[in-house]
Amino acid sequence: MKLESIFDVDRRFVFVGIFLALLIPMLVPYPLPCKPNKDVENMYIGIDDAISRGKKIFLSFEYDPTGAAEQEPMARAVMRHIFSRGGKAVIMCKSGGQQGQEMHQQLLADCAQEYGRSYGADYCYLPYKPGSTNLVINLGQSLRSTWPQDVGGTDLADLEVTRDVQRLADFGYVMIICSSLTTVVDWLTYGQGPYNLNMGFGVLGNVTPDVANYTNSGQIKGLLGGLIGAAQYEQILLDKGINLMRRFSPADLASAHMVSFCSRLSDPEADGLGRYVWDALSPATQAAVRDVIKEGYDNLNAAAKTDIAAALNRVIMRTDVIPDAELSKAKPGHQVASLLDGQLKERAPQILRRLIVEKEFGKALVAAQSAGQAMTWMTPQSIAHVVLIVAILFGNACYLYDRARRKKHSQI
Amino acid sequence: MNRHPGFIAALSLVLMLPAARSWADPSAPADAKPLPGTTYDLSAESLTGLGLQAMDKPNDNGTGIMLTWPRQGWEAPNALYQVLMGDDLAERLDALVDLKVIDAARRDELLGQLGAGPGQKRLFWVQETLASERPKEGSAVAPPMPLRSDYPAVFGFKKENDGYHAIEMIKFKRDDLVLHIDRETNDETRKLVKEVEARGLVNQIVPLGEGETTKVDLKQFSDAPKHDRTYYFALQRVEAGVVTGRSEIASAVPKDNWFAWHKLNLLIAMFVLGIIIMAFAWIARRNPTGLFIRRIGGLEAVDEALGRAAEMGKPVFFCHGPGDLSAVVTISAINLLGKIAERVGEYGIRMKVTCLDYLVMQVSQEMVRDAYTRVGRPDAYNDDDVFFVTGDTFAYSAAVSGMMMREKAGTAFFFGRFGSESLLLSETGAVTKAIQIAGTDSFNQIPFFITTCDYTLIAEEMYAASAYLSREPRLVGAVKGQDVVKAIMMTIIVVGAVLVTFGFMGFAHLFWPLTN
Amino acid sequence: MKKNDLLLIGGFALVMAVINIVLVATHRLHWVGRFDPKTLGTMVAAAITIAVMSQLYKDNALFKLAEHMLVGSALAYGLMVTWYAMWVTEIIPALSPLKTYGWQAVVHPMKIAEAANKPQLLGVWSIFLPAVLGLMMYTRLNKKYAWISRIPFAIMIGFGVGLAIPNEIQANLLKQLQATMVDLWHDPMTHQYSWNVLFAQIAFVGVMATLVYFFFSVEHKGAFGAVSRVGVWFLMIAFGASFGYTVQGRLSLLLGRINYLFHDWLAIVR
Amino acid sequence: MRFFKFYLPISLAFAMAILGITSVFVPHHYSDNFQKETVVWFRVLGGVTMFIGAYSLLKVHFNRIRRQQKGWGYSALLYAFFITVITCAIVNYDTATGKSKGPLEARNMATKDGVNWIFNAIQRPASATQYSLLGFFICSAAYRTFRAKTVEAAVLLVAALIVMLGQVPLSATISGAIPWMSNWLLNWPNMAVKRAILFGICVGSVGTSLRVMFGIERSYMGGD
Repeated sequence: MKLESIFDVDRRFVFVGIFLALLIPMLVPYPLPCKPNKDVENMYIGIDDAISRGKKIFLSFEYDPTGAAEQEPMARAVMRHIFSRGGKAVIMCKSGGQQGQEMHQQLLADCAQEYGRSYGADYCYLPYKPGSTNLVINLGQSLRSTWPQDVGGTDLADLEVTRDVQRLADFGYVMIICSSLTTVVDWLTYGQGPYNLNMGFGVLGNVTPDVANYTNSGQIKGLLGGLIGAAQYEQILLDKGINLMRRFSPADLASAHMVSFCSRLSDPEADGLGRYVWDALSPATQAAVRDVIKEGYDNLNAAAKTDIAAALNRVIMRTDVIPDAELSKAKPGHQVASLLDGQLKERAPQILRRLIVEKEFGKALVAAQSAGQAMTWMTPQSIAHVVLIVAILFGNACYLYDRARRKKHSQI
Repeated sequence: MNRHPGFIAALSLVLMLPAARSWADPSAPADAKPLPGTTYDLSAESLTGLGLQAMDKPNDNGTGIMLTWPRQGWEAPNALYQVLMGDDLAERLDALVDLKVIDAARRDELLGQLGAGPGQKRLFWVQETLASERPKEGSAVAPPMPLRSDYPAVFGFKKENDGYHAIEMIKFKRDDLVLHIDRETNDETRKLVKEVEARGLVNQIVPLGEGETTKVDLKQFSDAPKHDRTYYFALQRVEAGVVTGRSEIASAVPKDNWFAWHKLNLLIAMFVLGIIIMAFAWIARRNPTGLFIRRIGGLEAVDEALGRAAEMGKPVFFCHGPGDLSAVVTISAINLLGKIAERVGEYGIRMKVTCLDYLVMQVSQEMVRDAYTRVGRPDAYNDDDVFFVTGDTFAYSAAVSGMMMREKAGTAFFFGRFGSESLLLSETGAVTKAIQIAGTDSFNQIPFFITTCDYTLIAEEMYAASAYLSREPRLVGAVKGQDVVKAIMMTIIVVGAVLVTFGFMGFAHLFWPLTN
Repeated sequence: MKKNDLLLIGGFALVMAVINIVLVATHRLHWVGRFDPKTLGTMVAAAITIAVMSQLYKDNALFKLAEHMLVGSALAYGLMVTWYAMWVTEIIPALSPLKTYGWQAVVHPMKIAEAANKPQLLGVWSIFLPAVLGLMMYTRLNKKYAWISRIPFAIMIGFGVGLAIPNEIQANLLKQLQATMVDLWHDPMTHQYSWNVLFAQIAFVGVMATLVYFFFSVEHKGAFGAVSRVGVWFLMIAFGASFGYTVQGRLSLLLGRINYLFHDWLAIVR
Repeated sequence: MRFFKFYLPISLAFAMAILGITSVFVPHHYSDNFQKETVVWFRVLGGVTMFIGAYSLLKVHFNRIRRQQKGWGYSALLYAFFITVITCAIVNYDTATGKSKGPLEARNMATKDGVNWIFNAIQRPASATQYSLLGFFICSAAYRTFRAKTVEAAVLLVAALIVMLGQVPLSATISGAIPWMSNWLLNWPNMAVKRAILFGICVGSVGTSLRVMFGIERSYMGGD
């Protein structure tokens, strides 16, 4: 009997095994600490340094939905870093990102939202443009002639964030999230080389070995290679205490969310309208709100209360910032509006505004929970890797044993 | 070893303490800007001889000028060089400096000055800040400024290049005075336009926009030097906001060049390579004896693999990767396809060729048809067997792996340039227990082919493959020529590395590419 | 066979419908208004994801369904992108001088192109000439006249090859020569022998040995064979490293899909 | 006829190759303009020939439907999706203005019409899932076929295991040496091989390019 034949199983069992090895740890999120390597640290330092010198950051998002699982966490970590430090960023989209523009803008809006940053003043998005090498060359010469307008059609000269930047060399750090070696080489040859820029890359795991000689030669200053790179970046952010939302535990945030909502409901200003808002909620949320009312805000400890107060402040502060254009986009709002009778219609904007605050706060809550998405994902990764390594080692042991036995057999 | 930036910077710190203090002082402006009202005084006393030289940038298309001047040992870390530029008489540079400090608040004032200004012609200026970065606290190294050694394509590898600054003027900011004026209706403005045009003070006159009133505007343009036109330059050094040096005026004419001399080594290398490879091909055709080509594992197995497919009556799959006809590996793959199709025709099996690029498909169709005809089986050819699947790689791999599963491929060939679809295809093939032979120069995908396929042609083996299969003297000769080229290269590398180790850079410099 | 396929597809659709109704009912998915294309999109996308994954079990009707949907829409999408990116934004506007200037645009193309501020140097001829070449390509579809298509092919490939020869030598030969001819005894930073120098020496040996492996006209025997064997080892190390890195990348993508199913759709994973 | 079928293409290829080489070495703005113009040409050529590939695929499936071959229903489905997307693309509806612009006006890529819905609901998840299946396949391949059958295979195996382990945060907890080793493999031996392969590829592709230029390699003409 050959020992190795136990490995001759149907490959579907292998598939199921991998699937479970990845899924189970995901159900029980347990982020493992990651030790950042030098390339990731270099990127952090590069960006941090640029921000502290008052320089702006230039980013190029060149990922689309297929590679998003690896590259979106990178983009998120870097954007959080920039926004939390009060940095300003210009983001563009090129060749590989054509199909991902929606995702990019969503991500930027989410991150800006988390840290209360606004479009135009703190960041802007330059939509997809065809061309690869030429685009890099043009950017080196002039940003505005390459992209006269941003995604919303505003002149770059009228945007606060782009007002005093002319070309690539005016930025303190340039980060490219892309998926092919050719793109990396293009950026290095026509962007980094001529202007001696601080340039970092976020690349897919399988491209990382290919760019090794560029980090070696110092052309690349900072590299996030695959999901682990993103995880390590998140680790640095965590270590530096930048991720403010992390200070709240998810439970705290949930209570803050609910308490703020209940206070709205019990608010005499909201009085009769509260009912309509209440009706617009899902039963699960209603139940949770009732719980908070019953359990009471007072059961929380002092530290949590301070945090909640701070969080509430942030929410309240943001109430007035929401532009009216946003109001029409809120879906639950439509429902409420349709429920309102004529007499109340004039007050509808206020309610809607509040609803958006709730929604946005909810989003921030979700964001806080997925703050370390890459780190959380590294746990299933680790487990799958270890399982695979053990399987390979065991399989080889069986194979070698079989071979030795066969040899012995044939000698006899 | 005449470059000690640390020492120079330390010395400069000591010598320039007053200036140095200003950047350590947080109240001082970070970037030194020329003081308003500074005029460029061209009297002889003010020239401290910065030694500015201007020249046409060699080896370009006539839109570049090089400026170079000697480096001073005592440059403070916050030294800033400004280049003034004009395309007219150099004497007028003084007026330029006046213009450049105009800010938005003075726009209206400017209109009043229009009539009173000096009668000069169109002029513009540029300001190039070379060392705008403030060094970190405590660092003794002066910030990097472009040196001649940064432009080996222009100045070569001479040692003294480190002693000169150099910048390339290919694009420069230009500030134009734009006069917005209603030139059609108003008699008075028409008169003004005439006068302004005659004096040539304003660079541009544009008709008024909606709701605009007559005004003078300062607009920034970026511009490239135009060929065969004289440009004048002057240079001033500003340290901590104070002008500490000025140069004489230099001029240059950008010229179109007919040969890029910095690519001479490339041209020679190209000729040497080409002559060796073609000579060997030629000799081999004349004298096709004694041509040896080493065994290439994967290709030995082609016959065996096809034989087994024939035995089992299963179809053969040939997959082109997503590479197009411009990729050399695709051309090699098409050649291999021709050779394989011949044997497929002999065995009388069915071969499916799946393509991701329609031009590749067309060529493959003819290749297969000709191969079948050559072995006397033109009837075996069916246009639908060599087909384009889709241009999307994942749709392609889904479709092809589906086909391989359904039709139980007996043998699969993966030749060409591959991306991530390599594993999807070859793993599917491994499950159908097909004999698989792969060949690609896509470095990333080779490990997957090695683990899942029976044989893999690694990178260059792929190029040699068609020579190996056909044994055509010309091809085999070319392979031999390529080996000779590699041997020469290895010799150059060893000699070069040894010389570099002992400190002789000259030999290595012969082979350095001078541009990106 | 056919019936089984239909049953499978119908059953799958039914199961998906039930799951989705449950999800909406339990407020894990939010259905807004009478018709919510976005939520419907999430549901369909989840179904497609499962259908494509079902090929892991075996080739089946569901996978074929998803595959043909993908191929059909990807083909049309590709055509659409090329149309709007090429024809609408480049080719048709470049022909606009024909409308404004009539025959003048054909007779004096360069003058008109300059006046109309078009990026094409030859004016409308910049479109006509390649369009004629492109139409010649279509002769491939007819066996008798297929030879005509050799002309555009020759032009395209000839020019590509001409550009490739010097650029390849520049980028892959001279550049790499420069990078390989390094000081093999002194560290560039400290000017002393160091660990990095040892590594650089190892890399140097690796380059040489790998190059030896790619000699085709010499038999790999004796000392030559031994060196080429070292080359193979280096190759294998590099491929191993590449493999290891890719495992990580691919698993991340898989995690992305699992996250889609269990977070975005089923809302089980938080 | 032989002139048109054989000598003309070959001499055109040679002439174009010479022009291509010249344009690299001549920096004059004439050669600059020539390069710019050829870029336009090849783009237009791509635009004009875009239907050839679609024609080929649609023909295969059309034949399948006409002959009612096995699985022709799927081909019909392919046609259905193709026609739906093409129709939506031709209608070119713009949600921002609420108008159909027709195929001759630029398309607003953010518009939410049928194309966009099919792209997001079908094309995107299907291709992303197809990509992600690589995760399964790579593991299965590693599990079943990764054996140290020869010394070379053993070297590959050990390198892959070290790098795989070095890629997860767990390894740093076991020993700092593992990530270091994985980085070392990446930065030195991997780099050396990269370089050597690039040399080889360069010489090989220059050889092939020369053969094409001088008409020895004529596979692009589809054989004689």
